[in-house]
Formats: sequence, structure tokens, C-alpha cells
Amino acid sequence: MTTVAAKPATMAQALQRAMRDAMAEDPTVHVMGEDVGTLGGVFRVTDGLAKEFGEDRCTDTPLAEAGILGTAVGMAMYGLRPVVEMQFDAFAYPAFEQLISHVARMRNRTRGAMPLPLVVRVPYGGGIGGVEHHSDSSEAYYMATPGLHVVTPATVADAYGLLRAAIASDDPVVFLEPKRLYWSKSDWSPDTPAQVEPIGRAVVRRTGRSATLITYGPSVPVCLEAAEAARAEGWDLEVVDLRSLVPFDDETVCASVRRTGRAVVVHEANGFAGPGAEIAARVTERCFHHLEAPVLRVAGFDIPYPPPMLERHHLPGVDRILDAVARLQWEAES
Amino acid sequence: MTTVAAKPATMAQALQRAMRDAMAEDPTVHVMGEDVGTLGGVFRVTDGLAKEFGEDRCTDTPLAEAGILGTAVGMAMYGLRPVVEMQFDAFAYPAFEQLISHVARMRNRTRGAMPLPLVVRVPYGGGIGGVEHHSDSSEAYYMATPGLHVVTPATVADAYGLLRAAIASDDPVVFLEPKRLYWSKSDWSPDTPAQVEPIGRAVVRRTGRSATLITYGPSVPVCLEAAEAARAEGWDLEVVDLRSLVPFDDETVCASVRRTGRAVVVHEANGFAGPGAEIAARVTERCFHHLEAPVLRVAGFDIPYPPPMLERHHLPGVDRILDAVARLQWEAES
Amino acid sequence: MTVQELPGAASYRPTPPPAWKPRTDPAPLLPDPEPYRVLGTDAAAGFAPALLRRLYTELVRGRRYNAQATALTKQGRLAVYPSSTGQEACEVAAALVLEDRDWLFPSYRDTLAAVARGLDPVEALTLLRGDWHTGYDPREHRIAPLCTPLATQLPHAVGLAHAARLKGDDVVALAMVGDGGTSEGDFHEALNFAAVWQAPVVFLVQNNGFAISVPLAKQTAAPSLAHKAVGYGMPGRLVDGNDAAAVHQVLSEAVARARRGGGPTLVEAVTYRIDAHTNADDATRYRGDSEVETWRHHDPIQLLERELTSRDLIDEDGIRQAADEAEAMAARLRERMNADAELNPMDLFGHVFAEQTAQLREQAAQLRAELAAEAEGDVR
Amino acid sequence: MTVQELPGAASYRPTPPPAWKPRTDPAPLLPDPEPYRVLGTDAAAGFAPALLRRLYTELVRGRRYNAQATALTKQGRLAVYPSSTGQEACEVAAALVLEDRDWLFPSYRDTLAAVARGLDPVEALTLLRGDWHTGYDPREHRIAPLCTPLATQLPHAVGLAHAARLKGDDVVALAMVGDGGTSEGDFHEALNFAAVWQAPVVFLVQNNGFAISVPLAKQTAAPSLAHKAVGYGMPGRLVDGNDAAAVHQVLSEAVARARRGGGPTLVEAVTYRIDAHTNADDATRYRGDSEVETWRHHDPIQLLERELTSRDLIDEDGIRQAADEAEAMAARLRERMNADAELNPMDLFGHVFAEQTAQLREQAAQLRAELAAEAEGDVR
Ligand SMILES: Cc1ncc(C[n+]2csc(CCOP(=O)(O)OP(=O)(O)O)c2C)c(N)n1
Ligand SMILES: Cc1ncc(C[n+]2csc(CCOP(=O)(O)OP(=O)(O)O)c2C)c(N)n1
Ligand SMILES: [Mg+2]
Ligand SMILES: [Mg+2]
Repeated sequence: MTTVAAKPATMAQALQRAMRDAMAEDPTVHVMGEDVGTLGGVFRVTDGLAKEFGEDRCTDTPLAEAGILGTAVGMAMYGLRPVVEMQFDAFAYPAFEQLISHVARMRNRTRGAMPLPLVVRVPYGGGIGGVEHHSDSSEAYYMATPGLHVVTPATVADAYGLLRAAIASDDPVVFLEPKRLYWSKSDWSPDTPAQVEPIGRAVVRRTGRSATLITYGPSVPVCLEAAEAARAEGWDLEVVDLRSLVPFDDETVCASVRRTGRAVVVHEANGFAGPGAEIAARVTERCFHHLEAPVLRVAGFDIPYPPPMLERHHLPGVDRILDAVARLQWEAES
Repeated sequence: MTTVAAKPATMAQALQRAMRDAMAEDPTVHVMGEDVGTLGGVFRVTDGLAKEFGEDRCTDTPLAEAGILGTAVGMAMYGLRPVVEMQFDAFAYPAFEQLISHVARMRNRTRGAMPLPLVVRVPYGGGIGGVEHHSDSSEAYYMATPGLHVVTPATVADAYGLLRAAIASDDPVVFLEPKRLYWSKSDWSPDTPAQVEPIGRAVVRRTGRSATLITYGPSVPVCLEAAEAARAEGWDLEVVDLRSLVPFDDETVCASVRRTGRAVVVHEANGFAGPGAEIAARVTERCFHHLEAPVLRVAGFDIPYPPPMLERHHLPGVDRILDAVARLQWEAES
Repeated sequence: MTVQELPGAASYRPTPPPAWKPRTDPAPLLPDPEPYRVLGTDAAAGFAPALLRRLYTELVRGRRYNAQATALTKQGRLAVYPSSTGQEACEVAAALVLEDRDWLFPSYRDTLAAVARGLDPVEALTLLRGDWHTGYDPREHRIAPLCTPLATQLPHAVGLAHAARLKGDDVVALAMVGDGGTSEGDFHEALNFAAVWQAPVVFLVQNNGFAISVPLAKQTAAPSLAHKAVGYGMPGRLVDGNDAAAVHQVLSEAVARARRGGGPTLVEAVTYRIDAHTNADDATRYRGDSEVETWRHHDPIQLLERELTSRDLIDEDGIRQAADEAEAMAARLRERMNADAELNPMDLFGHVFAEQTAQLREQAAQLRAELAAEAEGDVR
Repeated sequence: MTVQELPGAASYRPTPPPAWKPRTDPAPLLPDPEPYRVLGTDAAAGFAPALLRRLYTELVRGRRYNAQATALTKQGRLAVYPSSTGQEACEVAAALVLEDRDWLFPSYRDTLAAVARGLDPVEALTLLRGDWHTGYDPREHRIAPLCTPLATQLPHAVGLAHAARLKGDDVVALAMVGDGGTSEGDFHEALNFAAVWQAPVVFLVQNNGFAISVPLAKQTAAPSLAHKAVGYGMPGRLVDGNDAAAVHQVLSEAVARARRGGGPTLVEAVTYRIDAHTNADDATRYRGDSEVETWRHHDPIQLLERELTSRDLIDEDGIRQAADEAEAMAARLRERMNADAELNPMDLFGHVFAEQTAQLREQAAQLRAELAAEAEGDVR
């Protein structure tokens, strides 16, 4: 465990550890992408893997995202489990055709004869001062593509547990890594007994009675902060961390909303046709008569991601979340 | 007008006429794509344009969608108005990076200094017995990309009027052409005085009092048929044809839903994270206290598009729409 | 930092750019200026008569298969058929040069290659029939699904070949693509990965002159498509795609090279699509009869037949026997395709994921209920 | 249709494949085996002293600009800076070979080329400062926005050059890309379109040995990147990218060729990135000091300075003057970048579309209200 720092570990380290453990257990797991080998990735998430497992197991590829994903498809066809790193969210776009037309469909196309167990790791989201094309939240594209699982951790422990599950899955998983949580710490450490988190289960991060904040990834800590701040206003907010956008955990989400009667969906992605649209629509379909107010959305504006100096105006922050909570028609209740 | 048939014209002919009129009026309009020249396109929508305007104005490109859109971007940077044809929905995927990272953002990137007036024509949807990759409804991807207008006609007259508006627009427009309506006829003919339809306005295709069907493109005729059939069940359905998914006409849609108190969104695209999610979510946000029941969605299943022999089970048909209408909690009203 | 402060300035001496060591000698990568030919040349003598006869039988079957499949579209038994009439030499040779353990990556036009490799023709036609997207188990046959999005199968072939090599398996992948498909970015990326990884893969470009209506001159300005190989550091070979023996030889050499660890090869086979793009296409819109006629005089079957007859390797009986066998194959195919395909609508939900999600279970239940209602309605 | 029924069978005579007419002679397209050089060779004598001096001044300014910009990242005045130290000859030559009406398409690393073309350095650095995405009007300067998604600017250059030609304008586009960028599908598609359309465009690949940490040997197996030209039917030129005169000459010839309707050229300039990928990168992870040291001995400025001094085209004073000018430029830049950028948050909504949609108006109103509340809060 030379490559992993002493506890507590960062999310980047937990992700590295997940790949390392998976590679050690299963010789068919291969990591590939731009700069993942010698450099250990621009975020150092694959640090040390090439050294430990050799360049054939952790491969610096040519600079061509469609080629990376396309060759990974071929490798999976032969029985390997490729774990592909896309360097940044926006640089996954060249690989969309491979993702949509092949990765998402190969199992279905062959009626189960040729599953594609591969993971596409995509660092996503803003808040790190990245220049254009380095802060996109592209999860809506992946969610709208049947055949993909779409998973995103918000805690260090989940980063480990969900990535292990993603690599073990016999289905393709788009694994969205919240960039600005890469260096977030927790009490998880590499000594924590390896815990695989099943894909498809949301978790209540904070219980509350007034309203439910439904969120995921980089917005989870923001929502927890908002929930703390809301206490001053007399609101006791529940925070649900989805963890998996596909499959969607209707049970956990709806149980919470039915209890609180109010909900706000929070994410960085653009609001229009964003993930929150699906979440609000399905929660409303399923909990209509429990709702005191429409499910509201606090999301990125419907604009291209702003330059670093303006991104704070775009990202859902505590105040904007509390504003939305305030608009949940509290008078109607009394 | 040698290339246009006598009236009534088909939607394909109306689209051709729109490009022809635009090209005749404005020498900066250029049509380009695979097989658009000599062949006139696989759907014959560009029939005769190369002959009339020369191959420099209607150009058979090499077979490379990113290259087509990428060079069109350059042409628009120099002041031309390219009208790009993607041969089928799924074959637009290779051009996604150009679309998302450049087409949608160039104006914003340059604070208005370099607008990109270009149109991307995408034949979309199913129902024509197309084999895999020939029947995708990819509008959710475009809607989730700020900076694009997303327009789709359902009638022959709108095909003409909206395409003229799209070509005249100073913003990039993804123009979605419902494949299975290409051969649909109406009383529109090339002799009809050229009518440009402004982008961004929905239209009520049928008025009714019981509930609103919100739909667009290929599903408009299906909804009109369903509305007819619903009369037998005692429902008087209103049908709203959105015509433009971006910008979205909240006014027309919400006015209808506030009046009827019930709504069903109908489209071919997959339901999960599909266009209907946004529509249901925003209608609910804006009309919550007018709603007798949650806004329901009748959409394609959350599966890759089926093979021709099974597509009828996937596509929203009259029965499935009526089933949804029946679930609009009619008892609740009384 | 000013210039004067540049480290090493004191000891400065100009040298050649240090990184510049030409990596590969380009000369051996360049294709011959003329397409390689065997039939009608001295090279033909070096071919085993049995191989030539085998090729002949397969070409005749292939031609008949193309004709039968096209006929099935007219009878509504196939949704669409992209014929490879005129290109049978490429299709057949691609299948024959592979070992059983090797993999074939066909494009949408290459059902014939799959059939020549031994796939049941009905299974090969499943997609084009409007039945399920793929009609066979790719792993059982080592034939990737017929690939519709052009050139996207090429990186798959590279990845598979690379994976096999990593596992120590002696497997070669042969990937087929059209002249039009070479313009796609995926072509470029696949060839580059293959060369960098020295993957055991052979790329066969069938240059049949057209991408639907677009002639080669609008597709590329290259001296030949085989010349693209140089830019990746792999050898390019140019072959007469209607000369079955030549295609067989060039592909065999490329496969052997890949197998012994020599890396990938790009083969351009110059051929011609005699039929329209598909049954739905009207080829008269973009090409004249005389061009087609010219190519009919360079027909793969007749080229080979002439070689065989002139060297007494086949007689009238042999020719008739090949035709009869092909006819019998066509009759069987016709008959089997006349039976309606049986599809289970519930399959729509069965293979999206390894395990059905709750959402798909709900949707499956909805369809099941609708089907039940429909069936009841039928009964009533 | 059986073989016997094949039309034309009676008149059958084998011919060469009719479509086979080699379109272009590949020989003139092939690059020379060694990078072209001028400085220190006889060719240098043919260069106007004024041009050499101009190049020198610009290189010195460029080096200083790179150093200053890197320093600004340490002071938090730039979000990130990808330095072109060591590559100044390419950056400067690319700018100088163009006429005012021509267009430059820089990649994310090429702010220096934009500055050398005359763009205000502060405007050039707007993006990297964390200020708005593009700091200048591309049409005013005929400089496309610095392009971050690699190789995606290449088709833009082709389209723009093609459009200019269609309009009858005498405009050439020069597009810059890195060695890593050549692996992208967009590189392939752009070069192919350019060649088919014979567009007046010049592609300059700066092969600086690395794509972040990935060395060229993992990027391509080609004899050289310039060899890729052959596969598109355009000439490939290989040049010593640290020899400013050689780069200037090769690019000038390519621009002239494009201008007179001769079509596109691919130029590979062999150079080296002396600094890390960006200020945020740790280059010691993937390369040794000795490699960098070797390249410092093949420094573009010193190569040129040696030429100039050995031929008495510059003296100590001239050298000092160039350095002083560069220093003054750096001081001005430092000072101007020390002032905080002023951004208007409401700009976020101003340029998404030509006309604001109702939805964006709502969102703009929300932000406006929030900003007002914030301002009020500040007052309290
Ligand atoms: C990515 C993509 N774009 C467009 C198409 C539509 N299309 C199908 S076949 C074809 C022409 C293919 O030409 P070529 O590669 O020469 O193969 P051929 O048809 O001649 O066998 C086109 C454009 C497609 N299938 N995939
Ligand atoms: C499409 C895309 N993929 C990945 C990246 C991330 N990235 C930025 S620079 C770089 C390396 C570029 O190498 P090269 O093309 O050689 O240019 P250089 O940095 O050497 O100037 C990478 C991978 C990107 N900007 N765009
Ligand atoms: Mg072809
Ligand atoms: Mg480089």
C-alpha cells in the first residue's frame, strides 16, 4: 500500500485504491486513457498503477477519445474489463458515438450474448476555476442514453465502494467523479475494510421533516451546508444523495418526499432538460398527492459554463437553495 | 419551380422548397452533407438544389460528420449560412463534440462577436422500419445543450415556415425532421405564399376542455388521432404542438394546462431524462395549483430503439395515450 | 528570464534536433503504384488448384446469395439489402484467410463475408430482415455484429486484437470498411492505435468507387487509400479487389504478418459495386450505365473462371456443379426466409442490462398488460 | 441471376480495374527524411537580414512573454499558463508569414502566436486569466478563439478557407496543432476535407515531443507526422521547429502555394517544450533533466543569435536592445495584469442567443435580484 497516503484519504486516493484492489483481484481489469500511466492522470487518480501492474494493465493511449473508448469496446468484447479515463467532462464528447451507438447497446444488440463490462470514468462539474471545457456537467446526456448505468459518489467511502461496484458490474457504467471533491477528505482510509456499495441505491445523508433536498455528487456537501443553515430559519431539511442516476432509486427518494411533502432538486448541470427535470417529473408522478408544493429545481443556469471568475454566480449555493426552500409554499400548509 | 411537384406537396418537398427559396434570396446560404448534391439526399429533401445552384452551393461532402459540422463552423465564421444535413439521427453523434463545444458556444465565447448562423438538419424518429441506428429520437441531447435552438415541424406548412426561420436565424438551430412525416401531405403547396414561422411559438392544433396533450413532431398526428378517439370516451382533448423545444413556449403550454387542469406529454424519445421530463417538470412548477393530477408522460420505453418488427410496441400509439388520459384521476375532480 | 540567463547558454552549441530519429523507413510502407494481380499473370501458377476451385465455388455461391437476398427485399422478406455483387472476391477472401479462432469485423455490407465464414445465412440476415439487431452470438462465431455506423467497428477490432495479444492468444482480427468509411475519424484513430500497439489486425478497405452516390474523387485526394498506411507507420497494400486469388494472397500475407507479431496492415482492394447501394437506392441518379458495363467486364467470377478453364482446372461439369450448389443454397434460403420471423416483444426489456431495473420491470409489465389486452381483444 | 446469365458475359475480356487511375503522384508529397534547416547552412545567406532581425526580436519578446505569463500564474494573476518556451520559432513564424487578411487558428498553447500577430497580450491572456472565454473579436483580428478541445479548430480553418475561396477572397488560413492533436479524428477529417476541396489552408503541427506526459512514440508509429500528408494527397514538409528561418521559409512557401490555388500543406515542425505542460504540471514525472538539457542546446533564440552575430547582422547593442524591449513589454504586461479584471455577471445571459429567451430573462432577473441583495448586504 505504498501509493496510498496515511488516513484520512482523499477521494482521489480512494478511487485509486478501488482500481488497485480491482486490478489485484482480477487480471482482466485494465485501466487506459490519456496520461493515466507514467503521470498517474492529471488528477493523479491512477497514480502508481502503471508502476505496480505494468503499462499493459494501465496504458497511456494516443490522444483520441473515440479511439480510447472504441478500443476499450473491443477489449471488453474479448473478455477484459477496461476502465477508461476521460481527462475532463468535455473531452468525452468525441467518444459519444462509441458510447451511444455501441457501449450502451452491445448487450441489447446481441440479446445478452456480448455484454460490455466497462467503466468510463469522467471527472465532471465545476468549482475548480477551470477554463472553458473543463467544468461541464454532462450527466443529462448519459442519463438519456438507455443501456448505461450512471453513478456518482459524493463521499470518499462511496468513491471507493461505488467504483468497485462499477468495475465489477457486467454492464457499462459511466462513473462521474466530482472534480472539486477529489481532494475532499473523510474518515475513510485505505485501512477501512473494503466495502463495495451496490449501484442503484440512494442514501439519506441527513434526516429532516420539513422538506427533502434531492441531490448528488458535488452538490451533496452544499446541500448539507444549506440544511445546517436552514435550521436558523426553522426548516429541518432532509438530504438525499442519489449516488446512482441510473438506475434511479425511486423507493428511497419517494419515501422521503412522501414524508416531508416538499422537495427541491439541486445540481450543477443546466436546469433545462437537466437531471432535475427527470427527478422532479418522476417524483411528482409518484408522490403527487403528498406534495404541498411543486418540486423545485436549483440548478446551473441555462448557459454555457461560465469562465472561472463568474462561476460562483452559476453554481447552486446555499443561498439559492434556501431561496428555493422558502418558495415551497409554506403558508399553504398552515 | 421545376423540381417541386404540383400541390399538395409533401413535407420533404416543402423542406426542399424552403432551402431553395432561401438560397435564391441569400447567396450566403450553403447546403452540405453526405449525398445531398447529385443524389438529392437519401430522402430527396435536397433534390435539385445542386443542379440549380451548383455544387459549391449544395455540396456532397466526404463521409465524416464531425468534419461536415466542423467545416460548416468555419464557413459560418466567414459569414456564410451553412445548412448541414445529417443523414440519420444516429449519424449525427460523431459530430457531437463540434456541436456541443463549438456550435452551441461560439457566440457566447466571443461575447457576441462571432455568432454562428447555421442549421443542422437531422431526420429523426422511428416508424419507418429502419434497421438499428436509423430511428433514434435524440432531441434530449440537443435540448440539454445551452446555445442551441431546437425546432421540429409536424405539418407541411411548418416544415417550410420553420426551416425558413431557422436558416434566417442568427443562432444555430438543430432542425429535427420527423422521418415518417416526410411523405405526409397537406393542403400546403409551393404556390402557398411563402410564410415564415417564427421560432419559439407553440400552437394549439385542437382545442379541448378535458386535458391537454403536449407533443411535437411525429407524435402530433398520433395525438390528434387519439383526441378523436377520446371523444368516444367522453374526453375532449386539447393538443398542443410545441414546434420549438428550445426556446420553450411556456405561455401557450401553461395557458392550455391551466384551462384543462390535466396534461399528458407524448413523444417517441425514451421517457427517462427525455424531453417530457423537462416539459412535465416545468408545467408542474408553473401550473401546480391548477393541476388535478400529475402531468403524465407517454414516451418510448427506456430501451435502445427496437428492431423494425417490434417498433410498434415501443412507439406511443393511440391506445397508450388513452390509457394515460384514463389515469388522470378523473374521480378526483368530482 | 532573459535570453542571457538561459541555462546552458555558456556551453551552447547547435545540434540537430535531438528528438529527430526517423522511426520507420517509409519506403517499405508505400503500396505499389498498381493494384496487385494474380489471375492471368504468372503468379497464378503458384496457387494451389484446390484453393482456386474453393474460391470459385464460394464466389458463385456469393453471387447467388446476393441475388437471392435482393430478391427477398422485393418479396418483403427483407427490410433492406446492401448487395455486394461485384465485390464477392473481397467478401470471400476475407472469410477464407482467417483461422477459426480469428475474428471478423464486418461492415453493414458484409453479410456475405460472414456467410462465407460459415455463418447460417438466415442468422446473417436477421438484422436486414427487420428482426433482432444481431442474429448470432458473436463470440460463438467470432464475427462481430454487422456494423452500421461506418468505421466504428475498426477500433473494436483493434481493441480485440490487442486484448488477445495481451492474453497471449494467437488471434488475428480482420476488419472491413468501405472507401467512404475511410473519411471518418474512427478510421484514423483505429489505424493509429493499431500501429502504436502493433496490434494483430488487418484492415481491408473495399474501394468500390462510391459511398452511396459520392464518388471516390469527392471522398479523397490521396494517390490511393492504401497510401494512408504510411501516415500510421504500417504497410499499405493495393490489390485488384476483383481478383480473388490476389486478394486472398495479400490478405493472407497481412494475416500472417499480424500473427507473427509484425503488426497491422492496411489493404485497399479496388473493386466496384455493380448493384445500387441498396435495393432502395436509384443508382442511375449518380452514375452511368457505361461505367457499370465496363466493370462487368472485369468480373471477379469470370476472371477466376477464365483462369480455371484455361488451365483445365475446371470443366463444364464443374462449372455447372458450382452453379447448381449455389442454386440449391438459394432455394433453401428462400424457403427458410419465407417463414415469418418469431419475435418476442418482451425481449425489448430483457437485455438492456444484466439485471432489469425497477423502471424496466414497470415498463415490461405495462407492455405485458397491453399484449394481454390485445390478445383478449383478438379472442373476442 | 447465375453466373452464366451475367450481362456482358459473352463479350467478356478481362481488363485492368477501370477505376484505377492513380490520382496523384505520391513522390512529391513525401517529406524529406531530415527536418529542413536554414540557420548555420548555406541557405541562410538567402535570407533578408531585416527578416532575420525581425525574427530575432520577436523570439526574444516571445521568450520573455512566456516567462512573464508563467510568473503571473505564481502571483495568482493567471489561472493557468501553457508555456511555449522553446517553441517560439514556430509561434513567431506562424504569425509572421500571414498577411493581414489571412486567418490564424491557434490551439490553447498558442497565445504567443496571437501576440506576435499583433494581438494585445492582455486580450490574448483573457481566457487563461479566468476572465471571459475569449478576450478579443476574432473577426477584427482574424484570429480564431484559442481552441481548447484539441484539433477541433482544424475543420474550422478548412471551412473558413473554403468559404473565402468560394467568395473569391484571397485569404489563407493557418491552423496550429500539437503532436498529440494529430491523433484525434478531427485532424484526419480536416486534412481530408482540405485536400478534397483544395482549400487554401496550412496545417502546422508543432511536434514538441509530448502530449502532456505522453511521448511521441506512444502517440504514433509513423516515420514522421509529416508523412501523414501523403494519405490525404497533400504535400508534407518536415522542418526544424527551432530554426526560425527554416520554419518561416517552409510556412511561407506553404502559404504561397495555398494562395495561388495549390491547396493545403501539412508542415511538421520538430521542436521541444522546455517548460512543463502548464504551470500546474510536474514534468519530472515523465521526463529526465538530461533530455531537456539536450534541447536547451538547440535553442531557437541562440540558433538565430549565432547566425546573426557570426554574420555581423547584430551586435551587443542590438542584442541588448532586443532584451530591453522585451523587458519593457513584460513590465507593461505585469502592470496591466495586476489590475483586477472587471467582469459583469449579467454577461452570463447576454450572449447565449442573439435574443434572450423568456427563460433566460427569468434567470437573469433572478441573478440580478441576488446581486442586488448581496450589494445591499454589503452596505449594511
Ligand atoms: C457514421 C455513419 N454515417 C453515415 C451513414 C449512412 N451511410 C450508410 S452506407 C453509407 C455509404 C458508405 O460508403 P462506403 O464506406 O464506401 O461503403 P459501401 O457502401 O460502398 O460499401 C452511408 C453514408 C452511416 N451508416 N454511418
Ligand atoms: C479533445 C481533447 N482531449 C483532451 C484534452 C486535454 N489536453 C489538453 S492539452 C493535452 C495534450 C496536448 O498535446 P499536444 O497536442 O502535443 O499539444 P502540446 O500540449 O504539446 O502543445 C491534452 C490531452 C483536450 N484539451 N482536448
Ligand atoms: Mg464504397
Ligand atoms: Mg505536444
